[in-house]
Amino acid sequence: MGITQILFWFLSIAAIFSALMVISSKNPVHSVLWLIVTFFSISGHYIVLNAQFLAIVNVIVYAGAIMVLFLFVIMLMNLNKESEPQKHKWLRIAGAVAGGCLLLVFVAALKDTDIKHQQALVNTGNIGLIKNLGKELFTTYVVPFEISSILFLSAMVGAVVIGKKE
Amino acid sequence: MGKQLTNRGKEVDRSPMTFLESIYLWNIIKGMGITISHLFKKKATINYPEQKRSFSKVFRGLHVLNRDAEGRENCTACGLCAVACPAEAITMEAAERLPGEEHLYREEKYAAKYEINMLRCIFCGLCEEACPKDAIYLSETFAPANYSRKGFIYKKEDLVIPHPIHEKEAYEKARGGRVEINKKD
Amino acid sequence: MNALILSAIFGVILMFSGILLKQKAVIRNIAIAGIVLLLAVNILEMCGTVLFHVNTHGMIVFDRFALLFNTIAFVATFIYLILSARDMEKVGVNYAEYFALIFFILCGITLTSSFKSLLILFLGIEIISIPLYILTGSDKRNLKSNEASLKYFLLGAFSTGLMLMGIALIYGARGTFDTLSINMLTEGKPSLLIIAGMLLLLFSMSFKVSAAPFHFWTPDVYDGAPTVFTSFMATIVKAAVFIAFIRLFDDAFGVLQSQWQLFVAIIIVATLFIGNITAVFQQSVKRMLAYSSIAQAGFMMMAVFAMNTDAKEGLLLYAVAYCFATIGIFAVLIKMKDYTFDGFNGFAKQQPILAATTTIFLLSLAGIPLTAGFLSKFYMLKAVMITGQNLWLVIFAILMAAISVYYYFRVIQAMYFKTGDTQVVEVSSTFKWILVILSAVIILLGIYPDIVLNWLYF
Amino acid sequence: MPINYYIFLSLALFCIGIVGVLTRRNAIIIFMCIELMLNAVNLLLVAFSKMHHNVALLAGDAATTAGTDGQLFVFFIMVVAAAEVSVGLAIIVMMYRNIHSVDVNFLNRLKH
Amino acid sequence: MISFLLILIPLLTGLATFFIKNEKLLRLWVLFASIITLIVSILGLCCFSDEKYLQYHGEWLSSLGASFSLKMDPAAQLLCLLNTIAFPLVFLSTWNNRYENAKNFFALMLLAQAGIMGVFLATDALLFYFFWELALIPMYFLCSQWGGEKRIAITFKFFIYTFIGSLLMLVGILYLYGHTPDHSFAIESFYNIKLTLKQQNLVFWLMFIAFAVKMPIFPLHTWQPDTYEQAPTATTMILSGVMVKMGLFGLIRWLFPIVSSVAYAWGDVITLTAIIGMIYASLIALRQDDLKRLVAYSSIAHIGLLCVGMFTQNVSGIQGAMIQMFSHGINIIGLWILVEWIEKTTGTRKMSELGGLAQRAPVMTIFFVIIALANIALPLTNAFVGEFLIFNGLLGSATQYYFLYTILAGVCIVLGAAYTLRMVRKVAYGEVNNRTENVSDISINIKIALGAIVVIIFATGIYAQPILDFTSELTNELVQKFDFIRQTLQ
Amino acid sequence: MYLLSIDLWFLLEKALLIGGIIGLSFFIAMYTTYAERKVAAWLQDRRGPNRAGPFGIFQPLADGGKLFFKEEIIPLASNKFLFILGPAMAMITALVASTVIPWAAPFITKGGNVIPMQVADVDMGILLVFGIVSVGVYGIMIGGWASNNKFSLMAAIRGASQMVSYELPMGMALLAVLFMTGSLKMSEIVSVQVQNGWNVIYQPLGFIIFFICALAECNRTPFDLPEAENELNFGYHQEYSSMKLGFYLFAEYINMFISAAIMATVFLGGYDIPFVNEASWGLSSFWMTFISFSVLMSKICFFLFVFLWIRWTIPRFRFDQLMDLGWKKLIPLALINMIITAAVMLWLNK
Repeated sequence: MGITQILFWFLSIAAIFSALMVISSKNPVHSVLWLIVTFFSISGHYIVLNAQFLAIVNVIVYAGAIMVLFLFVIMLMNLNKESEPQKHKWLRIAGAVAGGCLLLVFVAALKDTDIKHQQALVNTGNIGLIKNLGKELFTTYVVPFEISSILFLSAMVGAVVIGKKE
Repeated sequence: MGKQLTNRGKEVDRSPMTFLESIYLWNIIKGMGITISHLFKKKATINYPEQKRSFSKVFRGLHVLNRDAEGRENCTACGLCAVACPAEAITMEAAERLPGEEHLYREEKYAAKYEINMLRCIFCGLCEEACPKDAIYLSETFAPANYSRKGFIYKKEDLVIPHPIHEKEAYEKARGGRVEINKKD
Repeated sequence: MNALILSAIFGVILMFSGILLKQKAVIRNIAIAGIVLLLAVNILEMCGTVLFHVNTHGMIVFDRFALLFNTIAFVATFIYLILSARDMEKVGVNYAEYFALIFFILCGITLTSSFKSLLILFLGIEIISIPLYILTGSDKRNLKSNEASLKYFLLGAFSTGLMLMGIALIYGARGTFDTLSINMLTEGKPSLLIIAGMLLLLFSMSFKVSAAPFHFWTPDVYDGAPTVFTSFMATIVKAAVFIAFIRLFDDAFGVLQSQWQLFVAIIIVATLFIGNITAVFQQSVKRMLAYSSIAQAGFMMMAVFAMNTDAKEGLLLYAVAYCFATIGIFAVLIKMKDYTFDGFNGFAKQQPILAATTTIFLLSLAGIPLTAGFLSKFYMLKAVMITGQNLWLVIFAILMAAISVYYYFRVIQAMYFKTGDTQVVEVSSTFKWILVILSAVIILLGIYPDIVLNWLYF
Repeated sequence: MPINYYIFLSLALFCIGIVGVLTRRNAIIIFMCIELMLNAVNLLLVAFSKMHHNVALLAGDAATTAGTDGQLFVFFIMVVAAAEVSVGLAIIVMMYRNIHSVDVNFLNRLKH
Repeated sequence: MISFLLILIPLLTGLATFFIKNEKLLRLWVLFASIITLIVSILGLCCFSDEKYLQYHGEWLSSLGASFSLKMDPAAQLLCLLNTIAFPLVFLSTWNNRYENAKNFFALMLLAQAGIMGVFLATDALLFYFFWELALIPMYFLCSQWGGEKRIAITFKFFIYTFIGSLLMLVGILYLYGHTPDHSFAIESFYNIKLTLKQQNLVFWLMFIAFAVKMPIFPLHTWQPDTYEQAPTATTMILSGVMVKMGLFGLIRWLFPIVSSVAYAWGDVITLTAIIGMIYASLIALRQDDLKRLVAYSSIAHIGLLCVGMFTQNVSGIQGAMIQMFSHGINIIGLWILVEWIEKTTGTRKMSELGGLAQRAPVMTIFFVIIALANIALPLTNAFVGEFLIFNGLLGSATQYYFLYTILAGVCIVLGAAYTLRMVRKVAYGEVNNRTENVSDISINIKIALGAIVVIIFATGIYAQPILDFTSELTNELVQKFDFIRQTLQ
Repeated sequence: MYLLSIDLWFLLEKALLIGGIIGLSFFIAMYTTYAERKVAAWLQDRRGPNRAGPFGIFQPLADGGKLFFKEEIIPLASNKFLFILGPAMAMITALVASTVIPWAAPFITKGGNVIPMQVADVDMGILLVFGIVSVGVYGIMIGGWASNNKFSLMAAIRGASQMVSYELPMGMALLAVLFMTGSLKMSEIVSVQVQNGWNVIYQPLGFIIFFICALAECNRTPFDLPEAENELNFGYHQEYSSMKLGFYLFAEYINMFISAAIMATVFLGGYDIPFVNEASWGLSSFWMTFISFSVLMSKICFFLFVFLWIRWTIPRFRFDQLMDLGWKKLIPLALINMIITAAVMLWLNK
């Protein structure tokens, strides 16, 4: 078991455990923090896959911006575990069972796909480097890139519309 | 008019900001220039316990009840100082000198009790001026800190200067530079 | 391409016009001018004049189908704006921003009608969705609007998640996002990955078009949103997503039709059933229209099911018929004080022209012949019929259409045959004229739809 | 690493996200679970991208850029997620201002 | 050309009517319009036997395989004539009636006429469906706006019934369209379709339900009495006089030629239901006190007979049915005119409250008796010809229970005579009561209308041969086709 | 450059480097506190601490000792775990950012091995710094929230919004530089500057923006809103005492140090000595490394001094002014700067 395997398993277990903690923590702030842990482990996976750019963007965008906003909002609202009413117990169990079943279905369906013998290249391969991605992004994908700016504009206008006091 | 210490006297400039002012950066740099210039100025502070500044000639410190050269108290409890005190900080009780006490008190009457409330005292020096006997004068020391308000009511024991003969060193120290003036009289 | 770029530019212009301009009329006129310009350049492009030459690397292809749909969407938006733009003032203070958002949505619509890459589909759908979340919640003091917005947002984001998972699985199987390449299967039975991905995409797209059983957000959202925006989102946007739907399943999964057809059929049946049956029990016209839009979605889904020339033509026609009629009804509905059926009592006495045009719109929605609604439904049925072996679906759809007559006619009955005091805001004569023209167009299309469809071929 | 591992890992994360959406009542947590789902998708895309890259390499094309599109897609997903979050949180805050709760059960009020 | 004109005139005049404000002018205008149509249709019947005048073909929805094709074959001509005769009669007889929003009322009437006309003329399935609905929609509005108290619910029931029926027909049409070799809606292509028995069964039921609702025959008739009762009488006249014929006509033109073998196979069952319906309707009619309902039920009984005639599928039966379609239309319009008049002058439709009108309104009574007798198919009246032929056909029909059927149908005729005469007795004879005391006789316009009806009744009753000749060719063609199929089946 | 290719020698080398940098960070941070007091005194015509040791140079040790031995108070109503996590995170994120800075010219051993004086010369270099900076908010937010005190919470929220807002213009200002260098690698950014001259010459506006943002990111005056005493008592670490407080304070100084180092690297040429070609001196590799290191340190010290200098010159902003400055002034300016740079670059490359 090489260091890559060890890292993989470590990060996977960390990701799944923290994801489970996200949905089971009573306190929303804890959920946020666990989610940050999840994001970091996913970033770790990216690094293992040598997708450096995505790894760092993941940290900046998700951990650094999105989750800060979440934390911000939760803190502003001062939500504690007391203030979050729980769903009915059976409802929660039903939800969990449904999700589990979904997972089972997925796994059963996809365990014998035609690509199951393929390997994902770890540690090597340079497509994840910023230079290659950048080149591709600003040549082939320049139109979607510009389009995403429209998306941002609309989100910006939207946030103003919603957030501005009248 | 010399250099003003504050800008209080200056009229406020309400003209609209120029472009240079409106970007602030220049003003900030000007301000920083001012502060950096202070880096090279002489320091206003001294290493206090080691170094001390001399008091001014007219500094008025803690009160002292004087003795004459033989060690007799000058105060006759005439009460003029108490009358003169604008803060009404001084109280006293007079007593007759008994036979055999001549070496203690210069006159027939003396202050049996003499108290100054240092919390009220404003160190104006009027008591000193009022005293006909040069019995009270303001020294060059501060009133030290104390834990209770009571501690600031200085009794006679606290105020009377040490004996010039028996405790010569302490006397000299307490006397400071002020006694010179006394001597002239 | 013309329309895509210009719509984005106009979105930005309108965004800033809110800061720079104070008069609402000017802003409104800019918006209307913008939509006219969009329409003009789009028609130019149909005639072969492309103003902006952009190499999209095959991700966006403006074929006739896309261009025609864009034209339809722009015309519908134009009508929508001249009918209802004034009423946006009542929603909130961000007047210019609403227009900006609408133009951004139009930009998304041009994308969803012309994508050849799943990436563009995803971006297009998001550009449509995000402004919609906001428009839904734009009536900030109204709790219903807030809740609708939140609900729409959470469920929309959830379905986006499903969609992305689908795209990821497809990417895993094919290694590309290009829809046409995805369709090129190697041999034998298709990979499980692609089937799973396709189903996830099917579910999420069904969600976006509010097909049952993914429809549950629709009534609440349509009901809660300010009526002006419900009008936009229930019509033009919905049609646009349908175009995306049919494009996706035609381009990317055409070969797999046998795999998904059953699912689509089930969705159609459920949608028609739930939409129509529930609409019958509504008391509010607005809510009824929400359910009816679900029901109409069921019909439009038949185009996806059949996936042949008739289906595509029919879907375009359906888009026109449905958009025009629904926009018209909503424009009238906005003027009403009371959204219940009883609110329409005696409407014909007070506003004969409004009542008459509304009747024509309702007849069109119900699919009564001589209206565009009939022909569009007819196209759908025909498209399914010629696939053969799906008679049961057609019969079911027909029965449901008959049920739909019940709730549409309730409005007509209230307007004409019942007496009451309808509270109506004063309407201008321009408004009436536009409604009359709109209903004339609907009838014209009901008699002679080729004036639209001929644009597809020449 | 075998691609199956990644598939199952991201499916597991995805399903955990779905379970969260189904079981929680706090709108913010639900939203977070949706973000978790998106991240699972991202991970899967990156793994697939590396897999396709590997396939192209094994096919003998040393200078291949196969798989780049997958990673770019992830980039776009992140972009969109960021935009979505800004809007979503604005909406949640707006609702909180009005009802002082982020409990999604309040949403049922719309059904009458 | 003629056929196109027949649709165009009522359509355009109808649309124009929406804009006429003056009441007097309005009535003159619609009467004028309807008479013009009548003249055109008579021209079409008598003067232009050349096909090129009777046919019309226009481009329409060619991408769908549809076209704007019209054709006047004899069956259609007869019904067009009925249609064009009916409307002037209706307008004339309701000359003095007051309607709110009269312009809308008459405009919708004319539009309905155009629709009905289109149904009779269309030779393109899609066009046929279009006109089918175009006839229905104005009727719906007419009934629910100007009808009786319970009009909204009742009319809606009527509408839903017919609409579901017509939608099923649409499915049938589409299904057939899917099987046409050249993907066309033209009737010729439909006639050329080769379907298996199973497919034929399907199409038969899909389309037959639509027609059956329209006629209506027994289990699907429940909308009819209520609607007739609640609708404004002018509309009721059109509904019962002309519109029900749409269903029967549909059988001849659209159903039998395409799926004749199953039509034949199901003939027994349908005949039986129709006869059951007849008996049932007649029995109910016997118990009715309300004039309108009585006429309505009598109509059900008559239509049942027509349906039976159609399904005999022999020359005699079908020809009888064709003539009877025409005759029944005329008769029942006459009855409605009278009922309307009675209701207006006495303020009631209840027979129990009426009586002695013969003393107060003798002219009316004469007309009443004649039309009532025509209704029970007394010889020398028009209905006799038709019913006789139908019975003849029934006896000669190929079903094994023909005798039973004939007897049952005969029972119905007897019952029909019973309730009709009961009606005449109750209304016209007996004591004059306070309701009928101050009644004066019918006005001139009604006299003209009823006079025309009576003329037609006798003319057809005495000399029906031209009509028989006229339709015989078509009927023979049809029957030959049936026979051919019957033989191939055996 | 693959992140996970690992061998033992490499590990040792990096471990040493990491240890060295952490030590250096602590040392600098400690003495920045001392310098802060000294500079403050000097600028105000005072003498500053001078009791502990000659010129008071043991003052930071004394301060540290005091913080260590003070009573540790954890508020009852607080969230214990998060209360402790807050300062820890602040400290960790402050330290991690130093990994990508090239501290000196590479050291070449006798055997010819090149040992870069940089923990990790990763491909996305400067982006990593951004990533870490953006995570740095959590320390403040968590600490402020966990204190369960409304002032702490307000300060934490202020701090977070301030840091999030100023990250934007900071990144955009940096982008203009990246246009010119064409790489995100810190080592390359430095080597480009060695060749072409310092970036501050080409990007004065970018530099100013970056500098202002760095002030805001470090919560330094005039942007020290999160700890504005007169409004928020003591800011987000109000409930903290003892070494946990020390961590917060320390983290601030380490942040200053790191941002000074980054500014020196990105804008002032890193370890480059201006106007001279040091390679021609023919010094041994050890000396070269040493000199370049000291050059960098002097640049850092200069920046640190400027930080302090500004603190004692400019008064604190109001919060709305702060946001105004960030969103309405700096971001447009940075954008303009970026666009102009891009245009010029395009024109030059044409």
